[in-house]
Order: sequence, then structure tokens, then C-alpha cells
Amino acid sequence: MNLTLSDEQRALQETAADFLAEQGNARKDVQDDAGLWAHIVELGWAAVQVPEELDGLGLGAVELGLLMEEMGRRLVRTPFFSTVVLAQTALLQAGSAHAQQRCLPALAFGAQAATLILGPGLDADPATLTVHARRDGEGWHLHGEAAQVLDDGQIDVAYVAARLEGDAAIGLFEVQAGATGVERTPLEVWDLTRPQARWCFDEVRVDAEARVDDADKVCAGLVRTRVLAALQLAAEQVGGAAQCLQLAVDYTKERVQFGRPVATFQAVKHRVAEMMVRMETARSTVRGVMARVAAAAESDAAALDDAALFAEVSAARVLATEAYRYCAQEAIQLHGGVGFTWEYDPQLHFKRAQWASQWLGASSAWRETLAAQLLDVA
Amino acid sequence: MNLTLSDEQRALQETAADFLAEQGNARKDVQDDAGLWAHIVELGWAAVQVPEELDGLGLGAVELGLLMEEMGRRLVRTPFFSTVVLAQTALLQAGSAHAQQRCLPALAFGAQAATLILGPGLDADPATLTVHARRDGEGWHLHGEAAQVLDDGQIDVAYVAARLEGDAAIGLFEVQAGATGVERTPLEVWDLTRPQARWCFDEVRVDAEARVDDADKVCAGLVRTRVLAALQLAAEQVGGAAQCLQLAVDYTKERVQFGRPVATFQAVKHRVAEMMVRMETARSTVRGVMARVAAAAESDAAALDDAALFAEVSAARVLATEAYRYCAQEAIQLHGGVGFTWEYDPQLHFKRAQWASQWLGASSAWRETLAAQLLDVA
Amino acid sequence: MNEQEFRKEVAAWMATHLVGRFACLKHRGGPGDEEAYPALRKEWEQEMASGGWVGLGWPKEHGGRDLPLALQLAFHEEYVRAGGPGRMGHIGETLTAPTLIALGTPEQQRRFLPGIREGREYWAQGYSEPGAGSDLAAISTRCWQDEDGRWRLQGQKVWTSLAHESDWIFVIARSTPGSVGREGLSFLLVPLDQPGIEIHPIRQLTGEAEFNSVFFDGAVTEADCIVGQPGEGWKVAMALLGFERGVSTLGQQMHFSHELQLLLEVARANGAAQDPAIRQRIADAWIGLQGLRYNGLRMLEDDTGSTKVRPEALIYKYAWSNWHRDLGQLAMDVIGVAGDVRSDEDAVRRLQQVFFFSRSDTIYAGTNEIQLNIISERGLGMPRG
Amino acid sequence: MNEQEFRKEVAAWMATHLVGRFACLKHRGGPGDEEAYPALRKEWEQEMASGGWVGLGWPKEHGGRDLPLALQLAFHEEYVRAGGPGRMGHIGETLTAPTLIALGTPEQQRRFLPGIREGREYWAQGYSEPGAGSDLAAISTRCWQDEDGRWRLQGQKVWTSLAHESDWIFVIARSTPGSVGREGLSFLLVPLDQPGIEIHPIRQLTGEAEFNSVFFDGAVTEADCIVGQPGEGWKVAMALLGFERGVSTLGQQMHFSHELQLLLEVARANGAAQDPAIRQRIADAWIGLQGLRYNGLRMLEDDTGSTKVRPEALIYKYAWSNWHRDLGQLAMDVIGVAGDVRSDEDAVRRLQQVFFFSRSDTIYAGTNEIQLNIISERGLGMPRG
Repeated sequence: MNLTLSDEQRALQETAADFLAEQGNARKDVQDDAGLWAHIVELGWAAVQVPEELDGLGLGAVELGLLMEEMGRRLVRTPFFSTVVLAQTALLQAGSAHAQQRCLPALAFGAQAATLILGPGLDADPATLTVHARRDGEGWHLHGEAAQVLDDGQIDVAYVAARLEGDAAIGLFEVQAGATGVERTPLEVWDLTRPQARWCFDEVRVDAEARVDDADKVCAGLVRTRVLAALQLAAEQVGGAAQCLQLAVDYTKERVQFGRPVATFQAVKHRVAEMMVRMETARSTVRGVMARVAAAAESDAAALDDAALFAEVSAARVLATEAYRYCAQEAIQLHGGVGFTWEYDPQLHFKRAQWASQWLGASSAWRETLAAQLLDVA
Repeated sequence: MNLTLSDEQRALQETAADFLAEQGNARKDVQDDAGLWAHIVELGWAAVQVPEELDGLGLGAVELGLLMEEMGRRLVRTPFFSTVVLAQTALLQAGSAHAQQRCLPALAFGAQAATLILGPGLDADPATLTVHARRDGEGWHLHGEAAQVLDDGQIDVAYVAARLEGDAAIGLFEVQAGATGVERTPLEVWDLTRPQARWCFDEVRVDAEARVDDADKVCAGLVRTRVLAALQLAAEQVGGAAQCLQLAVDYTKERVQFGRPVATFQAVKHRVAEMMVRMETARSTVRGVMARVAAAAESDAAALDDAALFAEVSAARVLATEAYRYCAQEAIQLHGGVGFTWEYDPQLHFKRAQWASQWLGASSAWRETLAAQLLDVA
Repeated sequence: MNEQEFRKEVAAWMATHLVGRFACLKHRGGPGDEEAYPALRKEWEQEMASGGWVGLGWPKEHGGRDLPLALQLAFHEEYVRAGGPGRMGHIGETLTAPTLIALGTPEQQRRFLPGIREGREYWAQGYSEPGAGSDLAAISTRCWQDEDGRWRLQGQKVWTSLAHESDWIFVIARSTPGSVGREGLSFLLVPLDQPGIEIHPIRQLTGEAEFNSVFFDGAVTEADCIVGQPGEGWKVAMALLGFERGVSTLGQQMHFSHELQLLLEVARANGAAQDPAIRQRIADAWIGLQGLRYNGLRMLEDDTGSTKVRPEALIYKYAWSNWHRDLGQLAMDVIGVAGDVRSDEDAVRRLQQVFFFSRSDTIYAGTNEIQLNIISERGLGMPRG
Repeated sequence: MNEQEFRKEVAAWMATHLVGRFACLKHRGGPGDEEAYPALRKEWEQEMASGGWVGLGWPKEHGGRDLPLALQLAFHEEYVRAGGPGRMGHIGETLTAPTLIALGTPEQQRRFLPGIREGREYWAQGYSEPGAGSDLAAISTRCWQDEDGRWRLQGQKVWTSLAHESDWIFVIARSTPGSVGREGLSFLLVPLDQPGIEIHPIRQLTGEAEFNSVFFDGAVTEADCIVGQPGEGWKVAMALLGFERGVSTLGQQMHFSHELQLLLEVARANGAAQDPAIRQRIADAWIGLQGLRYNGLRMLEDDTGSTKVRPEALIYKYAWSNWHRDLGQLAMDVIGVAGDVRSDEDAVRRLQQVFFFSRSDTIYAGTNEIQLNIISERGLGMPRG
């Protein structure tokens, strides 16, 4: 396996870094978000993982991950994560061919922004789903409530995993955000860069076309969606951790205490070094696993089975989660008093790191499932 | 509750510190052990917790703990732990009044050295016992094997918890080390200051008198023995941790690297400070819990029930275990290359700390039982 | 006085007074929640004052009750157990007053102690500066005397807790022009409500602002509002920092215990109590709290006549602040995804405050790094870097 | 050459050669187990040499095979997977030889490379001194030239792994009297079997002795046994340290993986696999190993033309040594009370060695503290203290 980035990949990474250093919007006004999102779509980033036959760029996990890393660094607040990493991946992994053809081009070219509704925290276990679907002639009625949905107010559509009544199965439904019976209530969240809303479904009527899953692969496909999304989230976490490290290094070089720059104190040097060790280890792993996933996607022979994919991603995900939490905490600490204020950036990362540690499975849950793979088989 | 030591307690502590600084024997020849043990008995230390009516000093957990802390510091290699902390406590908590009168004076005044045999690692759960007792007329036959027994080769007698055949109950039996059918095999252990042997019981015949438990309290009494012994072990661990800290401070002040004493490096200063925080927190807790146990023993009204005793001791025990492991590891690290050699003391503590972390329950087991108390009741 | 009876007396008083219009104050206020009901909490201070619960440790001649440490501790424990709100008068009672009793003039004592004891006058602390976070010796706020003897101040203090709710501030400032380090500092008492002072809130990471920047632009105070002699401010400041580590910090552990109880409740309710990894960490949190508790009790040990360093006192700030920070993280892991949303539930809201606000615990009053320097130098005799 | 085919070739060779009298060597030797079968492991080196497995990365003109990195890595992985024993010739092959190839004279290359490649001559490393643990610039071993040009040495080296099994040692010594720091050092090649050298074993905490002190008392070597010019020893030594971080360290991860497999076996067998706290830690160990592995693979990324620091290379020593140390502790917690006794079982014995011997991992070749200094200065541009 070769982790060397191609020239095209390097170029994409550099473009993203430059563009987002300029346009990254955690400190910008919420009004600017729509413009940024339009610009991102224009750059083609929403199309990276959409297959060429659906008018996408047909690139893979590596390219998407490079973008996610840079977005994590700048705490970008757009529907990119929910539209591309969640909704597109769900359609690719669990959707019917027909639905893919119908829905993916719109998501790839910004005609629509979307989100994905699974169980709490994007749990893909059918037992945790809180929306139910009842057949009604050719169409369906959806009922229930999703307490926390990633939804920045610009979402056009949600892909909703619902339990089918009178049946053990589940279905994936396309629901327009403005549909009759859909009530969205924005929530007062700590991490303002990752807006959420409560979605209530009060007998929402959708037609047969709205059921977008391939029934044979919806369960496994949603599990796989969750794992692949976690890998992309890990890339975003690495970007955030890298930025925390940068903030800490820059600040301690400038800040003078006891008559010398704080950066000259050995204890401070060791702390930033420890941040670097954890962040770079996570980065190596995230990039490596992405290369492996991309290679597997290109060749059926090298394809990862679900267990191997899960194990690899668990490493990337846990290392990234812990590195980001650690680096965000340390960035606050190394900023001293100002690290605790609204005006300095470490707190933004601290909140994002906390958010990211809970969605798509906490570290302890990833570890326990991995332990079962390692220990509970003969 | 008052943690202030009395003048008598302070005097005992100082005597022990002075005597053991001189006589402590981790580096001395094994031949000297018997002499040290005789000297310790002469000082009355083996009699501290034996009641006055049995010719003991009638003191309590605090005094015993002060001695244990000093012995831990010097890594004393005698049958003190097995005789006093294990065997005496078992007789006091689980023994019949008759057996206490018969056996304790000999243990208090060094006429006998003893050990205690429970399940592996001194587990008091009856299901883990590996010796069985079969009634034979007035007496008993013991059969089975105890894989690892604390036994420094000078032990005269063991108190053996055995499952009674054809009965759900257990009994505590006094077995002479030299009895027919007892085979003791010394084991090649890493921590040479805590010798161990395998004891095999091949149809060992003992008379009725040898059953020393009070049948009504043997089960709870052995559990309580284990908890009280863990508290004393925690005191020993604190002493060891304190010595590791002292070794690290002394060495780093002398050792010159890059043209200055290692102790002037801020990273080194922070590491010894961290050792001190953990050690002193453990020390405060061990001493506080001992004072509480001692106060409870003196007044029936303030007596600790089993759950409260367990919870308090779990705090002392886990803090002491983790502090000792941490301090021993750091002492090696801060000694650099020589910390890894046989000739410097950190390795002795490192081995003792590892030993102590496994016997009488590992930290994770204490935590889980404590969590059950905290979380699983309404 | 018998401790058990005293505890009963405190508990009975709390049960009959923290009711009615005060009921909403239960478990409110304190670090991270100072914006809760400040006006009502001042009334509560007066209620406490009329009950005789302010100045328990002060000498009788200064209007205190001169109670022994054990009873002061018992009071704090029972106060928190009953849900007593965070004390608005904390800085005046435990910092200003002991300083004035030890080092103030009789006039200063007469002027200021009654206002503190009766819950009429509130105090803020003017130590930290933008350029001197954990480094008091780098103070650059200046002060000088006018011809009429009145003191003038110029400069900026930061991290002054509740300055916007206070009447007075004590300030350490440089009175000898050109002096450096610990020399040439003076300790002044300054009224906050005057044209020469502006108070700007510092918005903290929670979005709230219980700290302030205080700007002195020719601010003035009377000639006799200096504690100690001009140039002796460092000595006064160090004495005051000694009082800060006093008995009232033990009441803190009861707050912590309350927070841990809330965490247990949430874990039981949402199923996190079944997660083995969470169980281990909860047990560790409980164990760590016992460590803090016994460490605090050890501080109360009588060591009359001893000049040894008290290790348990030296490590205390570092130990509690890191424990508390870890508790916040554990709490959020227990709450899970729901922790993303600002909660209306009392238990979750409080635990979220702990998570975010405890980030300041390891920074203010000596960062972790400063604490470890001090521990190694004073506690272990390691050489100064 | 196709990597898969190459791997098969290695595996096949190992399967047919690591048998018979060599079978007992499987998974033996290496750090912590160097005292296992040293003589037989030298014969194994010759067996490997005749198979063409020594000097895979050396240029062809020096008798190597000039294989690309990916194949060298593949060899190491397959070697360890097959249970290949710890390499007695490691220092010669991966340190001495690359140094001579890069900086030695043609005569030195002709003299020394064949002995290394054929498993006939073994090398030790003379860097550390009692007064200069992680501080090479503080070297005080002296060297000077006799009238006939031969070099003489006086001083002491420590932590020389396997010196008692070696024929030659490379030594860095001070050739310019009165020089300090990096100036005035020379890099000499010295035969060990001579009257002027005494080798004393250093008994390590396990009771064994795979390190030595080497005492030079007028020891002698030929005039042409210097690499580089007199006084340029620092440059040579730094180049050599660069080779040390080379591809062979990636084989190390296969050893680690083997150790982790042993740990899993023990945990399954003794029931520790049911303990939720142990399960979390085992998962973390596996995760950490993936981190090392991908970090190692990232080191192989092609960055031709880039002059950037390679962060993954900079952090690698610190990362693996701490991971390995933690693995040892986890292993002992899995083994439990039985870990007290020196075990005869292969898996438990090996894990006990890891626990005790890994204490040296975070000390030798740059302590944790030195590593963190280097990472912060070179990786992050933090100022030198």
C-alpha cells in the first residue's frame, strides 16, 4: 500500500487549504454561510465521491478526506458534512440504483442540501430508530420524532431511516424539509458550527418514489454508511487537532511570562510535542485507512469485508477522537486565561471536539466492538 | 474525624523509620532475614493489633498502617505481612474465641510465623478456593493445591480456607508447614522481597482443634480480612511510592546532563511534582481511612458496615496502587540508563509495585464493585 | 460546642430559611453559574448575616464567632448539603476580611468589616493583569499619591470575578516608579463606583460573563485605603493568598459531591450506568473525590510547632482542579449526544456548566504549570529553573 | 519484482530453513531476549547470508541487492511473521554498513562489508557513556594517535548491546584535547578482542545482562580505522543515527503484532478477555499498533524534492516506545497474579520480558524527555530552552 499522494491530490489539498484559510467561517456571520456553501459547490467538492456516470468526479475516500481535514481545521459551517458525508454516502451504500440516479446529481451540484436521519447520534442499529413508516396504498406515512438532526437551516431534504410497521425491516425515505407534517425546531447547541434541529413527523405522507433504499442492502448499507462517515469525521477531527496545535504553538511563541516567551519553557515544549505525537499518529492512521478504503473500492479483489473495514476505521476514529479532545483541551490550557474566552479560537475547537466525540459512536463503543472481534472469536 | 497523630503514634512512626532505614533488608543477604524478623518481634510490632486480653498491645489500624508504610519504603522481607496483616487479621475477623486465645499470642510474640491461604491472589470468594476439607471422625482431611502462597520459607503454619465437602460452607484450618502430606515448592518470583511457594495438600490429616473459624462468621470474616489487609497493603504501597519519589529527587539533583543537574529541567520538576501529587493524595486517603476504621473499631455506634468499609478502602487501595505503579515507573525513567539496572533501587520498587497491584484484587475489580454500589442501587 | 448539635442547628436553620422566595437559589450560583439571581443572592447574604452565619472564624472583637476549624468546616458541609447557593460575599468574607483583621488599621477594620459581615458591601479582587497572568511580580498597574494624599490608579486588571456586582475592589499596583518584581508594590482598597473606573465583561467560552476587565483611568481612593505600608504590597498579597487556601475551600468538596450525585442520577436514568467503561470512570471519580476529602481533612491536622511544608496543602489546588476538569469530561460522556444541546434539566445543565467552566479551574489562581513548579520547588526542594 | 511473489519467496525460504536445529529459534532473541542461543543465532545469520537475505538494501557494488524500500519492508514483515529470530547482525548490517557505504574509504568497505554480509563479523555500538546518557556532545572517552599512526583509546562506553558477542565496535571519542561539545570528536572502528579492552556485563533489572560496559585502557586500532576525518566524528555519528531510523524498524511492528497476539491468547485462555476494563485496553493496544503501522507506512511515502520535516519520522521513537511500555503493563494485568512467577510458558515468558525489558525502550536512544525536546524544536520550531 502506498500512502503517497498523487499530484492531483496534493493540488486539491492545497486549493482547499488556501481557499478555506480565506473563507473558513467559524467567526463569520451566519448570513455568509449560504455564499460559502455555493462557492464550495462551485469548486466541485460536493461531487468528489459521486460516480462519473452520475456526473460526479468519481474520486474516493482519500480526496474527500483531504477536504474534510481542511474543513475541520477551519471549522467550516455548511451543509457539506450532512449532504456529502452522510446523505450521499447513504445513497451510495444503501440506495437503489434508480434512487441514486435520481438523487445524487442534485446533491453533487448543490441543487439540494440534505441530511440523514438515523438513530440518536447517527446510530444505525434498527432498534434505535425513532421514526416509523406505515404503508398507505402505493405510498407511505411517516410518524415519529428525531430529537437531534444535523440541520443548519439550509437543508432541503432528509433521508430518513424508518422502521416499517408490521415488518422487521427498515426503509430509507426521502422527505422534503418543507413537507406537510414535518416540524423542524432549531436547538440551542453548544457547538454553533454544527447546528441541530428536532424533526417531528406528524403523519407525513410520501409517495412510493420517496422510498430510496435497495431493500436487500439497506441494513448493511446503513451500517457501512456509518463506518465510512466515521472515517471522514476522523479526518475532520485530525484537521481540528492540527489547528489546535498550530494555535498553541503560535500563541506560546508570542506570549511572554516571567520575562520570556512561554514557548521557551520546557514543560510547554513537551506539551505541544505530546499534542503533535497524538495528532500526527491520528493523521497517519486516517490517511492510511483512507488509502486502504480507496484501494479496496477500486478493486473487488482487495475489497475489505465489513469486519476488516470496521476494525481499520475504529483505529482511525478512536485515535482521531482522542487526539482532537486532547489537543483542544491543551490548546485552551496553553492559552492561559484567554483560552477560556469567547474571543480566542480554542473554545470553538473544544466544542467541536466534544460534539465529534459523541456522534457516530463514542470511543468506548468502538473499542468494545473491536474487542469483540479480537477476543470473542476462536 | 481527626487525622492528627497522637504523640505515641508519632513516636512509633519515627522509631520504625529510624530502625528500618538502618535494618531494612531488600539489599541484604537472605541469611539476615531471620535476625530482622526476630528484632521486629522484639520491638513488639507483631503485637500491635492483638487485643490486650490476649497479651497484645491492643492498638489498631492506624499504628499497624504506620509500620506498614515504613516497611514498604524499605521493602522489608520478613513474614510480617503474612503473619500479622493476613493470618492475625483472619483469626481476629473469622476465628472462634477459643482459637483466638490459643493462636494469637504465639503470632504476636514471634513464637510462630504464619501465612494465609485463600483463593488465587488472596481472593475470599468461596468459589475460588482450591483446597477441600473432608470430615474424618473428629478431625479433617485436607486435599488440593494452592498455586501461589506468600511464604518466605520461615513460615511455621498456614491458616487455610477450605471448602467443606458435601456442604456449601467453608472452614478455616490451621495446618503446620511440616505436616505429613504438605509439600511446599518455592517459586522463582520476580519480586524477590515477597517470596512465594506452591503448597500441595495430599490428604493432610488435622484434628478437630485445627478448625479455627467461627462457623457463623467465617465467610463474612474472610471477606472483611481481605478488605482490611488491602488497606494495610495500601499503606505499604504508599511507603514504596514515597521512597520512589525520594530516589528520583535525590538522583536528579546529583545527576548532571547537558552541563546542569537534571533536577533543574522543568520537565523533570513537573514529573516529580506529579509523583508527589499522586503519592500524597494516596497517603492522605490511606491515613484517613485508617483513622476512620480505627474510630469505628473503638465505638460500636460509629461502626462501618461492610459496604461503607469496602467503599472507603477501595478509595485508599486504588489510589495507592496507581500511585505506586506510577511512581515506580517514573523513578526508573528519571534515573535514565541506570534506572534499568539491578544495582539501583527503582527496579526493586517496580517489581513490588507490580506484585502489590495484583494481590488482594486489581484496581479494575475494586472499581467495578464500587461502581455497583454507586450505580446499581435505587 | 458539640459538632453534631452544631450541624443540626445549621441544617435546621437552612431548612427553615432557604424556602419561599429563596427556594429557587438551591444549588445555584458559584463558579460557572454566577449569573444566576445575583440580586436575590445578595438578599440571601443578608438573611445569612442575620442568622449569624457570616464571619464564623473571625475573632469576636471583629464581630465574628471565633469558631474552631472543625465547626467552620461542619458549617460549610451542612450549608452545601442543604443546597446553599454560591456565596456573593465570598471574596469579602474570606479574603478582604482576614487581610484587614491581620494587617489592617483599626480604622480600616471599623470601616469595612461590618459591611462585609452584614452582607451590605461586596468585594472584587484585582490581581491578574493581561501581561501578568500567573506572574504577580509582573504587575504594571501604577498608583501614586496626589498632593492631598489620595491614591490614584492607572492600568488594567482582568479576571475579576463579579466586579460588576461589587462595591469595592482590592488592587495590587506599582507605587514605586521603575521598580520591578516584588518590590515597590502597594495594596489598595478602591471603590468601584466612580468615573475613573470602567468595568467590561469578559465573555467566556460558555457565552456568559462572570469575569471582567477593570480599567483604572486616574481612579481615586482615600489616603488611608492602603493596607500595609507603600511598597509592602507583595507581603500583603502573599498573606492574602494564604487565606485563600483556608477552610472555606473544604465546602467546595460538598459541591463536588453534589455534582457527582447528579452525574450518578443521569447515568442511571439514561443507561450509561450499564457501560463498563463508564462504570470504571465513575468509580475513579468517586475515589478521586475521597482523595480530595481526606487531603482536606489532613490539612486540618494539628501541627502546632512544626515548620514543615504541608504537602497536602501544596498539592490541593492542582489535585482538585484536575479532578474537577475530568469530572466535567466524564459527565459529558455520560450524557452523550444529548449534551450537545443546552439543557433545561437541572442536573444536565449543571453538569454542562461543570464541563465548560472547569476549563478555567486549571488556569486561574496559578495554572497547572505554575502549581507543578511550586510543588517541586517548595515540596521537594528542586532547584529553581 | 512483484511484491506478492517476493513475499511468497521469503515465506517459502523461511519455512524450509527455520527448521531442524534452528527450530528452537522461532520468535527468540531480540531486545529482552538476547541471551537466548547466541551461538546458534550466529549460525542462523550465516544461513541467511547464504540465502541472500543480508544487505537487501545495499548497493549491488557492495554485495547488496539494492531492493526498493517496499520490498525491504516486505522482507522484514515476512521474516517476523515466520518467527525469524532476533538478528545478531543487526548493528553491523543496519548501522556500520550504511555508514561505511556512505562515508567509508574503499579500503574500509572492502575490509568490513563482506564480514557483515556473510555473518562472520559482529558489531557493537560505542556511543553512550556514564556521564553522557542522552547527551552525545558530552563524550569524554579520549583517543589519540601513536607515532606509527595507530589510534589509542582511553575511557568507558556503556549500554553496548551484545558487546560480549561482538568482534568490532564503532566508537565516538574525543580526539582534540580540550575540545567541548560536538567539536573535536572522531569516529573509530576498534577490534574488541585485545588486551586494552575489558567488557563487563551490566546486570539489568531482569537479572540478565545483554548490555555491557566496555572499558578502553590504551586500546588500539589501526591508523586507517577512522571514518571521516579526525574531528569530524559528530557528522558521522549523526549520519549513522539517521540510518538507525531506517526501514528495518518497520519489522519491529511485526514483533509487536506477534506480542499482541500472544496477549490475546493469554487473555482468552485465562478469562481476562471477559473483563470489560481489560477489553477496552486491549482494543486500545490494537488501535495504537495500527497507529504505529500507518505511521511507518507514511515514512515510506515518496517526498522526493521536499525539504520539510517528516513529522511521522520525528514522532516515531517516542510513539513506539511508549506504546510498547504500555503493552507490557497491559500484558501483566492480563496475566494477573500468575505474572509474579517466572513462567515456562512461551507466551507468558515473552510477555513478562516485554513488561520488564520495555522499561529501557523509553530510555535508550534518546529518552522520552529528549525525544519531546527534539519533536518540539525540529517539528514545531519551538525555541531551544
